[in-house]
Amino acid sequence: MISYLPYPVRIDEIKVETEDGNLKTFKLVFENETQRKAWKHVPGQFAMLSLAGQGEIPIGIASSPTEEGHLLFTVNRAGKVTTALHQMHMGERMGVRGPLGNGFPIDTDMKGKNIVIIAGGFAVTTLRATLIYLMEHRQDYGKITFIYGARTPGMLLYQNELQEWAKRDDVDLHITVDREAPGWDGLVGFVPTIAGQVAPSPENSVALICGPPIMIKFTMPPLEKIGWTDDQVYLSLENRMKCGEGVCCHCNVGPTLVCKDGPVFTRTQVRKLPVEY
Amino acid sequence: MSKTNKTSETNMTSETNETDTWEPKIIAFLCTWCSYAGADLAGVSRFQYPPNIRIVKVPCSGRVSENMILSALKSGADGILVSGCHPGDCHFISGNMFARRRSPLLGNLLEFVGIEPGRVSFSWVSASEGEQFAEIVKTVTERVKALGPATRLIKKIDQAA
Amino acid sequence: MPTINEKLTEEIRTQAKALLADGTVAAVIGYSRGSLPMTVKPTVVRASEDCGKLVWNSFCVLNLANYLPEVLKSVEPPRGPRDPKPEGPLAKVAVLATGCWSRNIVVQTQEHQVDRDRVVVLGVASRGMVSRRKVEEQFAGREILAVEEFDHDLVIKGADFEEKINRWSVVRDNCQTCTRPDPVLVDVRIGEPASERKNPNPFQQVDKIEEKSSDERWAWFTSEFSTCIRCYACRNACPLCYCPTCFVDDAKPQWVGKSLDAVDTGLFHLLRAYHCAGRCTDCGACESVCPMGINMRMLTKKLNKDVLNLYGMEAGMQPASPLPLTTYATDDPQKFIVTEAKAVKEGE
Amino acid sequence: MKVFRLSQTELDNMVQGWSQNRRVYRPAAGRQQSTHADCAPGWERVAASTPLTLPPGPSKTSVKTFLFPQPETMQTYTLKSSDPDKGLMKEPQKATEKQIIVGLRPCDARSVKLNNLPFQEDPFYQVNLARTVMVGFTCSAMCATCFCDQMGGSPMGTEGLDIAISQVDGSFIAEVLTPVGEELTAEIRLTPAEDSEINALAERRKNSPQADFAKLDVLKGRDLNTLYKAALWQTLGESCINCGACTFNCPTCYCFDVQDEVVRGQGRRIRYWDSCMFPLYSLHTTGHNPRGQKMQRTRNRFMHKLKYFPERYGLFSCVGCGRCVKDCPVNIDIREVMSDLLAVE
Repeated sequence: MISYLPYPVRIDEIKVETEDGNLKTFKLVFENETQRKAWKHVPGQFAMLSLAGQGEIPIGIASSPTEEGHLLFTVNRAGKVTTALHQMHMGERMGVRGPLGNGFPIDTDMKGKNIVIIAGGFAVTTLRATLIYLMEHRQDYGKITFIYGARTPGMLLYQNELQEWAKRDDVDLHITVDREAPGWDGLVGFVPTIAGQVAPSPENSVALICGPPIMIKFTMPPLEKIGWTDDQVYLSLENRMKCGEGVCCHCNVGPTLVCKDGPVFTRTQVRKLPVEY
Repeated sequence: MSKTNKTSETNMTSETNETDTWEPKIIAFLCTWCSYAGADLAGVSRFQYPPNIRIVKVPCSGRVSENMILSALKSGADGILVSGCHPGDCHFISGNMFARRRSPLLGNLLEFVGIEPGRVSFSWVSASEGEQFAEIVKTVTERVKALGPATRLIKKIDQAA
Repeated sequence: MPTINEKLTEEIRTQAKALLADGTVAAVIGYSRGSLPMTVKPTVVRASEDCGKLVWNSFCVLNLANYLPEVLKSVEPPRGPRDPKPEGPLAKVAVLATGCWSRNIVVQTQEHQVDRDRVVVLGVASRGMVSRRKVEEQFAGREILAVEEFDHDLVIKGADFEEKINRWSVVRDNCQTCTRPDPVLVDVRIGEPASERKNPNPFQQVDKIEEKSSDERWAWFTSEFSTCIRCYACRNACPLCYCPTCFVDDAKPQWVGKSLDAVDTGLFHLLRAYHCAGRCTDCGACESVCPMGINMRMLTKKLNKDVLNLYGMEAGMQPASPLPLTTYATDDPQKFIVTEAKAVKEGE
Repeated sequence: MKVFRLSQTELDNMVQGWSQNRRVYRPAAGRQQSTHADCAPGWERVAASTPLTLPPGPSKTSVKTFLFPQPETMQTYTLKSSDPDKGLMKEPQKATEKQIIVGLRPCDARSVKLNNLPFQEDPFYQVNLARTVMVGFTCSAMCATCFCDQMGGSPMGTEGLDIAISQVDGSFIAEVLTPVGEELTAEIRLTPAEDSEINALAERRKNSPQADFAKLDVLKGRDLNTLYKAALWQTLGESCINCGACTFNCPTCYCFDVQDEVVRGQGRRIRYWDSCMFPLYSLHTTGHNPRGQKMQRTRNRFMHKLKYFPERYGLFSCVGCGRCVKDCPVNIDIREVMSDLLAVE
């Protein structure tokens, strides 16, 4: 039986991620020990963040299952609930319901393959979870390529971690910003351009792409040119959601329910759907 | 300024009102240029007026929409007072004139569906009329007191259901 | 001998065909036959050969002005939200309009929702539209399978009955009290013009409620709106309701709750009616489309009465002057205004 | 299975007997003046001395209101700072009291089964389902707007009912179909029906319109994208005014929205009916709306009923009660939509 009751959690840490202050990462700890232990998720899944008096919002889980004891959510301030969430303080109570959705195929299709992760803007959250998971289980996967772009250096999420990952030699990291910026000596250019330059080999590989629709649209042609097929590419859809359990119908894209059948789909699956996302 | 004091806060949150200790809660939408300044002057000049009003500062009485008035009633206000500049004195030239035009339509409509006359009042108070502001608040408070606690159009939610 | 409505139907088809054929208009908004007795389908005809499906009868209760802004947009060349308006005149749309609908077009023009130059009004004098609900109530418990319409009678047919009833007796309340059946805008006249009807007191139903005590009025209000299912058919059928985001859909702040709470339902109807103040032409579409049979028109009618009595205005009758609530006079009534200490309300 | 014969008086007495110590609801007779606090529009609590006669066809509003109430409180909480439980979501006590619904038609009874497919794992629906007893009336004839037979039901069907009552020349035959139904009839002394009466009923059932899937099942095999791109949606969407009259009166429309309501520090999270006809239904916070046009929303409703739902659950999400046909302000007729869809090349 579904339970719509959120688990009570407390905000343990709030980190402002970007220079415009619109993105904050919330570290949530469970109030209840049994619930903490029972929580199991897969990178790519999402959860409903619940604020009493405000509502619930579906947000991708930014922490990897390997980071035990807490959950991370990076939230952009946009609507009613996220605005209220941004005004909350450390130690305050909120709720989490989940984990929901299918997540990336870390144990099936991705296992033993080279992984290419392409992220744009704040869609990087669940990919951060994935990357950390992959690094913790490094021997199970082949080469890892991580391409991540933001508008400006200040808009990059998880900057401390990016620096740490850059030091590792088992991850091929490409961080880019849209325009030249003072103090930035890394890559400059849009994600599709960088993806074209990096040109990851499609051989025994899987790509996970998350970002604004326009980025995904332009990232595909350079990949296709070097032989990537739709089956190898995983995308994460989003739609307005209410229940998150495949009941309320809000997130339907044709017969598919993003919350239950997704949010992760192969590009082949997405192509078959009507464009209602 | 008559901000919500301790007693009135408990009043706002208490579910039931004892009739003998009941004090009306009146939401006053005051225009920032005249009536709010008038209320300020009343305070500075120490004119006494009933502590039943809760002030919401608005840029102009013309800004006060029916949505605001009705959601105040829905949330349990016993009375509403909308106050702006005197006709002709509006900071935005004519905002209060539009407010005046709308006022009888909303007032009549509320009476038409059975809301007691006197729950919703409008007034003109200029920045120099501290005493008049105190008097108007007295009049409005007395009128709402005479009507008793509001029972209509108040949203209640059933916790048990 | 064809009935009046049959003749009008014929004329509508001919005129629509001519307008579409010579390219005067790109679309005609009218009605086609419904699938059930006493129903019609609002239809947009874009090709002259399709004009044969247009009909006119006593069951055209929905206000066609409701479709006008959208259809006007649909005949424009497609453009993005930031693209400039295309050069040159845009395609026109013809719309059938009776007295009240034409007044709605006037209001839409005043509110810049509709460009009058792009509208060809096919003006038809209304003989009063029949309330399907009134007929069904007369035949409660019996299923109506067909309704034949004559000039002054309706013949109601069921599996085992056939009865003739007077047409006017089942005409909608708003049509019965209407004084202006003839359109105020006519570009192409359909049928004969109608003269103004005499009605000493079009607000009789409102007066009846006003006479009640405050408690009785509250009882009336709560009971009348208790069966609302919040389907918003009244709002969506209204040509005045074109806000991109309605106040009920606002989340920040949420003015009105969305479930079937009596207070929320009441507030929705009060605010919806109030938003129509000075703009409502009493076309009765809201009431006609309500699946639950709520008489929400009483609220707008009351506002119409007040606007007329206080400001001497009727929606859509003064195309040149501003709408009642977008203007003011220096001597506007001060009924609810507390002017001084111990103030007594004016008029009490 | 027990079968009884009842006169009109016996039937009324039986129903009123139940109402002594249980909640019994029936379709409201005529236009309602008010609604009960525990009762949705279109239905009323059975009171003494109201004879049970039903007009032909389904009730004004559907039975879903008892299983999927509008609104349903999902959680309650307090926002008072003094309370240590501030912001803690609690599940409300679920009502377990039996409710008896008298006078629903076979189409509505079928809708309960259909809704149970998406709500299979839904705690609220399941609790309500478990406490609801359905005493249905079979239809002697089909209305002009009825098409239950095309959707896989039949006017004399008993699927989903606890007790099925059929009118047979002036008296009633009650078929007790479930243990719950037996429990209800056990407390009253009833006359068992004669074999001849049972046979006559069976004969009538045999001769009544039977579920016929053949025509519509063709739709299941059709390509989704072809149907999705059909030209008919444009015409349909143009006349649709995007109200929720069809969805709210539809027994098988089950979408819901979730909202928080707070009054003076006490809050609750409720779910209530939503309609895919409303622009807000699919609107993203960014302002992007995947179904921003009227036509897309109209299409979604019919595609959901006739294509998406069957793809997921194998059955059409429609019972053919005809309420949407009757209530649509602009006369959009799902039967016409279905035949137009079948004709799509």
